[in-house]
Amino acid sequence: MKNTRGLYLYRQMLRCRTFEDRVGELFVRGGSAGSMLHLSIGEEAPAVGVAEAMARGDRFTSHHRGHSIFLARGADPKRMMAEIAGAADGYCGGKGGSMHIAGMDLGSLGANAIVGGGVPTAIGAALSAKTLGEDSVAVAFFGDGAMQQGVIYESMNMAALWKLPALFVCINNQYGMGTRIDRASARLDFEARAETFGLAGKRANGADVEEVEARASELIAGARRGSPGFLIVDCYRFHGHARKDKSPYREEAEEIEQRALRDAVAFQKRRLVDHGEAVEGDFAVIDNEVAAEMNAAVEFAIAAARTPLAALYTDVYGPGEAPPAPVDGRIDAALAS
Amino acid sequence: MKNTRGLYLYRQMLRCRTFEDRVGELFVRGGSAGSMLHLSIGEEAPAVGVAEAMARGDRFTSHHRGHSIFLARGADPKRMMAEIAGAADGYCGGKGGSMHIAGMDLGSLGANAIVGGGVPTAIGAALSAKTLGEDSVAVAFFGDGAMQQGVIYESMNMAALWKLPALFVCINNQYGMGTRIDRASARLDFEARAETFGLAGKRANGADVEEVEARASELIAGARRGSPGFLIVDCYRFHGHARKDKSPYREEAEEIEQRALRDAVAFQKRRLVDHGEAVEGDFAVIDNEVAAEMNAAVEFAIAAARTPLAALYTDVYGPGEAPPAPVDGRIDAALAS
Amino acid sequence: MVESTYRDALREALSDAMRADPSIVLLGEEVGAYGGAYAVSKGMLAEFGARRVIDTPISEAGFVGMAVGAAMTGLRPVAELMYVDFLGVAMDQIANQAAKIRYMFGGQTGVPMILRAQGGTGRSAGAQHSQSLEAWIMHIPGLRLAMPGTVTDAYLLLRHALTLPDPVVFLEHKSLYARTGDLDKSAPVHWGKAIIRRPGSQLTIVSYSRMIHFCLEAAEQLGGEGMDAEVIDLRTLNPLDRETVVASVRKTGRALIVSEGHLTGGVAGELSAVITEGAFSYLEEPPIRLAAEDVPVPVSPALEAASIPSVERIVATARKILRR
Amino acid sequence: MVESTYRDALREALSDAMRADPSIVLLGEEVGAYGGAYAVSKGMLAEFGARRVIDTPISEAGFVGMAVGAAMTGLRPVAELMYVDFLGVAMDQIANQAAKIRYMFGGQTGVPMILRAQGGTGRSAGAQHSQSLEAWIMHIPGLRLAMPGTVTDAYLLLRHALTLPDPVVFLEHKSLYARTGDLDKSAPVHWGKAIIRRPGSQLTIVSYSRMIHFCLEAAEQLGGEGMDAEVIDLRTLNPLDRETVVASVRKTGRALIVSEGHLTGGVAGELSAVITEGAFSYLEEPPIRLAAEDVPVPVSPALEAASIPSVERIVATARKILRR
Ligand SMILES: Cc1ncc(C[n+]2csc(CCOP(=O)(O)OP(=O)(O)O)c2C)c(N)n1
Ligand SMILES: Cc1ncc(C[n+]2csc(CCOP(=O)(O)OP(=O)(O)O)c2C)c(N)n1
Ligand SMILES: [Mg+2]
Ligand SMILES: [Mg+2]
Repeated sequence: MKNTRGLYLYRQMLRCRTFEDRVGELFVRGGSAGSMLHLSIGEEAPAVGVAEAMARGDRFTSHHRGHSIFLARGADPKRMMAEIAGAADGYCGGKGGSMHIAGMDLGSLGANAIVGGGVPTAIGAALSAKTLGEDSVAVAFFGDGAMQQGVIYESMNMAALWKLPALFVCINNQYGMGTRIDRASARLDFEARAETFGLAGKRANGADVEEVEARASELIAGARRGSPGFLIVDCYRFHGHARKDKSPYREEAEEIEQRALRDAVAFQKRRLVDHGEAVEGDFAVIDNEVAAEMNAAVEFAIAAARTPLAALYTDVYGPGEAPPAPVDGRIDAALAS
Repeated sequence: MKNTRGLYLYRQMLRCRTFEDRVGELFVRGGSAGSMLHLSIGEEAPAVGVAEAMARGDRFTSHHRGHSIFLARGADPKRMMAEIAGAADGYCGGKGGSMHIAGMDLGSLGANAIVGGGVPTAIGAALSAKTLGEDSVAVAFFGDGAMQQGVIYESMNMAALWKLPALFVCINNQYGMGTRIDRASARLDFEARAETFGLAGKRANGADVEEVEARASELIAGARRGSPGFLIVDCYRFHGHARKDKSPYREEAEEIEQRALRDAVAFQKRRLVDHGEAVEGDFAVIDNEVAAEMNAAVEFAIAAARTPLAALYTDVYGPGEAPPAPVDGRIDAALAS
Repeated sequence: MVESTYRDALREALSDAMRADPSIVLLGEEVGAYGGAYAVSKGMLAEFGARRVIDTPISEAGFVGMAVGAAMTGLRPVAELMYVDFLGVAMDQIANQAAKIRYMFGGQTGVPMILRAQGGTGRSAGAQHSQSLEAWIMHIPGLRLAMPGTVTDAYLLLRHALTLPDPVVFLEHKSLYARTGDLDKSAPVHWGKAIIRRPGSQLTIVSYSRMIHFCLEAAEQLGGEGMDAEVIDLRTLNPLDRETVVASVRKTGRALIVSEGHLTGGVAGELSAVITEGAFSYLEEPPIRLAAEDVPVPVSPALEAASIPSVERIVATARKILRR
Repeated sequence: MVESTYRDALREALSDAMRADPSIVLLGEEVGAYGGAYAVSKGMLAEFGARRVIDTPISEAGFVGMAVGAAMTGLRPVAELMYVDFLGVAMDQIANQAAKIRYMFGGQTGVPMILRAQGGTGRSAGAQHSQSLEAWIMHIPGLRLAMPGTVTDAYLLLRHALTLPDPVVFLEHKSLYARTGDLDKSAPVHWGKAIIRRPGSQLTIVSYSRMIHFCLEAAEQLGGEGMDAEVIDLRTLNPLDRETVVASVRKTGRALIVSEGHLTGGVAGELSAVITEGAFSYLEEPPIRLAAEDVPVPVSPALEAASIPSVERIVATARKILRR
């Protein structure tokens, strides 16, 4: 099998999709911390395409549906899965969970459970880069629903006003929970809107990872030169909002049609076959490797050490600072007063 | 003297300007409640032009610089001035002050001291009108600086999405405190931006009250039919941000030039003379009448009864609800326990 | 009297009120087609239509602010914040606008709206979806604050809130929605009055919302051990029924306050002060606060549970207070 | 030791720190060309340039959120909210982001930023520009909270805050800016420790920020009447120096807590609870809370003044506590 870039992109997207599939398995096996698991199946192209357009040292924030993005930026699926399990070996020691996976050494300033909440964080990182003279771009990933949160526009304006090395990436999976985008927004040409805030706006087909990467590369190059950008990537949320949501608010016919139309993994596979870059057997090899990797992640998470109770009080404040006084100790003291 | 519409507009704008001048006098005479007095001199055209385009039963919210707007919608300058004095005879019984004058019977849902804060209030009034089948348009007045508050965009989107009878009026006096608009926003074509949220956007020359009225009338007619609008009116803040601010952050030359360019009162006067609608002597009559009216407002405010201390506890909750327990009474009870 | 879930009781309250009062509208994220993130408004879109059950964009500041304006102009909006944690983005509209408008405007108008939200732990939903932020609201004059713990109260308090002249923040608990209990729609509301859920003579346990059930269970256990605790459910934090709490502590001489909010600066501190002020010379022990740890809510299920009071710790604390 | 205003001391703290630490940047509305709405950063743009003294648009959620991100990536931002009342629009970024990031992310990073704001009454600035919202902040784990009352503390606490690993909310008082006093830059900081501003034996008065001066004046008057009050300035509310407060009340047996925030659900309630918990068997009287009325701040100067504690009422309340 050739080791082409196209195959690499395929593999990365498949890793994302398989990871998410295994998150579902973790849940079914009772291994996840709670059920607020937002799977990014269908959003592999924005994750991998933009991740590939980023350079080492670039930073990003993401949202409640951010697993694929972090994975595409190099995260260890074992530690991600362990975090989703709320285990000690997770990226956040089991205190953050699915919606708050972060990894500073990989430039991940964290996933965020407040819609739009992580966007200014990324722009603040861009401010740091510019102020400190670092060659680092910051990318804010968020969903189409976040386009209705005001803080996004405040952030766009400041990024443009101060010519920050920043990219806004709107992963348009066409839904915010049960609300299709046209029931949430009067106008849908968000890239044009972003232009009126002074950003360079582009749109990419979320079924085509190479197109996403190309558009993201152009915008990131501009951002690096002080012309921040906005990229909207059209995708489809293949499954429910969270693991347990069965999407009764939309037609199955729509789901079938859209999944066929917007499956970036299948699209890339077809392209590779059409271009003669790979044959069916090649995919089987990759599929098996990826499946093994992600199965191992699930087993790792299930076997991982639970977060010790003592961790309850750590990391509220920084190193050297006293931890908060436990409530029971305060009660004992009061009764001794 | 003829009683033309042009003269009426002149008189109304002069009333606004003179009122604000007398607010300054009230302050100098020590009669105002505090010094956070934001004068709208230079913004008479958006106040009078939009007010005239509104109909009885239409509603509005305004901002910290809202005196002229309410006056133009028919407020009693005596009661306005009394409110600015923090006196019992004021519109809000002396509890609101300059930044919170309101008058429900005139459709004034209140001035607001949070930049952008009153905008969704107006859009909510538009929702009421639509839901209840009332023929009432709601207008949100705010400054150019408020264009950087996210809640404005949230409001625009919902107004457009739900086709509410609403008009957004941005009074662009070119400054937010000491920050000229181009230091606050990367792009200044706000009417184009508003279009990308689904509003009908227009711009008017704030020196020309008739132009403002015409644009506002068009947009309000559209709003009444369910096509909400956005109007930006270009003006200049003639004086400092608040009564005591001497604007050291801008050149006097700029002030002189801009005041000459953007004086809607002078512009209207010239127009009337040019069109032969009035002669100098006519203006003297109007000027005297207006001066007398506004002088009386100041004297009224100074002579007005102070708000009684008992009012401290009233109107926290609605009719029939118990007022909050005074602190001193609670202390006495505790010491008797 | 029928059996109902807390969730269904809330829906009944909204539906009964909307049938009776055409000015009531619901608005919020997913309240319509989705039926509410916690299914409280399920089916209501079908009954009341999109004019009265309004799905909003993800714009909390905007739609809460619109509810304020709508409440000033003839509607009685019920705005839903999906999680109380999202107060962070809408607090201006609640605390600076809704709460103050009547006062600032000298009584010219009121803001008869409801802000529904749910809070608390129990789903491993993490630090930004598990908070108990009632203390923020309780501190702001002008805002009523209801926190029903029982099925009947879910109904009664919500219906009564829908008749009040002022903004009511109505906080549900995410771990109570599926709870079942008797629903007595015709019970007297006694808005602003605490209810003694279990009479007792030796210790007063004061709580509200979900913790009431923890307290009742603990009181049962304590009873089995010969300790007689009175359990008071505050039901509303504004109005706050200081009298009932104080009278009970004057009787028992001991108070245990149980809250799922953080200890420091929380509702438990206010209650402690109220008790000491009202029953000082009757107190055998200082009022004791058993509240959430002063740490963000961790996602790990074990840590999450350890961060808030448990039945066991209520029992253990009561034993300590009673020196047993 | 030199004489300085509170305002100038703050500016000195910022300037000295910025000279020593190139990672510090200021950002906020009007902090640059205008010199700050209350002139705290006057002249700093000229010294430090626009790269480090950044005028922002009127976008509090946005720029406070940017400060969070900047603090995670090498800068130490000082974000200024012009009025603490504007927390309403920025609370998510403070309470859900800045406060929780270290914990949620398992200690991988911190958010070493400062949020400066000013609060309180004294200017007839009305209900949306006169609040004292420290209780909101005190309730959220992860946020430090400093409230200097004196000129030297304005300097010391701000400089120390600029060395800490965690977000600090630094609340100034609008009526203190012009106040003059000794500035001793080399005094030990004693961060997190309360200071006994006036020793006394019969009554402990606990306060912070501007109210400290009201309390000291009252204590003087009380002294003249033969009543000996100890006045404790908390200086920071997180960390909260419970030990100093409790030790004092164990000595005096009586406590008066004075706060400009609303009574209900406020800081005074927390302090009352802390005192009762720490000094229960020493208390001759219940700790007494003299705080702002539970009403929005009215604009009328007379009503505004009546809505908060005054020297006269502190004296009167002390007399009552001492049964004189
Ligand atoms: C401020 C805020 N409001 C509401 C929510 C609840 N919520 C979580 S995800 C979501 C939908 C978000 O839609 P979108 O931004 O398109 O992201 P997607 O889920 O489609 O990836 C909502 C409403 C939230 N987490 N934060
Ligand atoms: C949320 C909020 N942020 C900041 C302020 C302080 N402030 C009051 S007016 C003002 C400038 C507003 O500019 P603009 O909207 O253009 O109105 P103008 O004063 O020019 O009429 C600022 C920053 C405020 N009142 N509210
Ligand atoms: Mg989406
Ligand atoms: Mg302006």
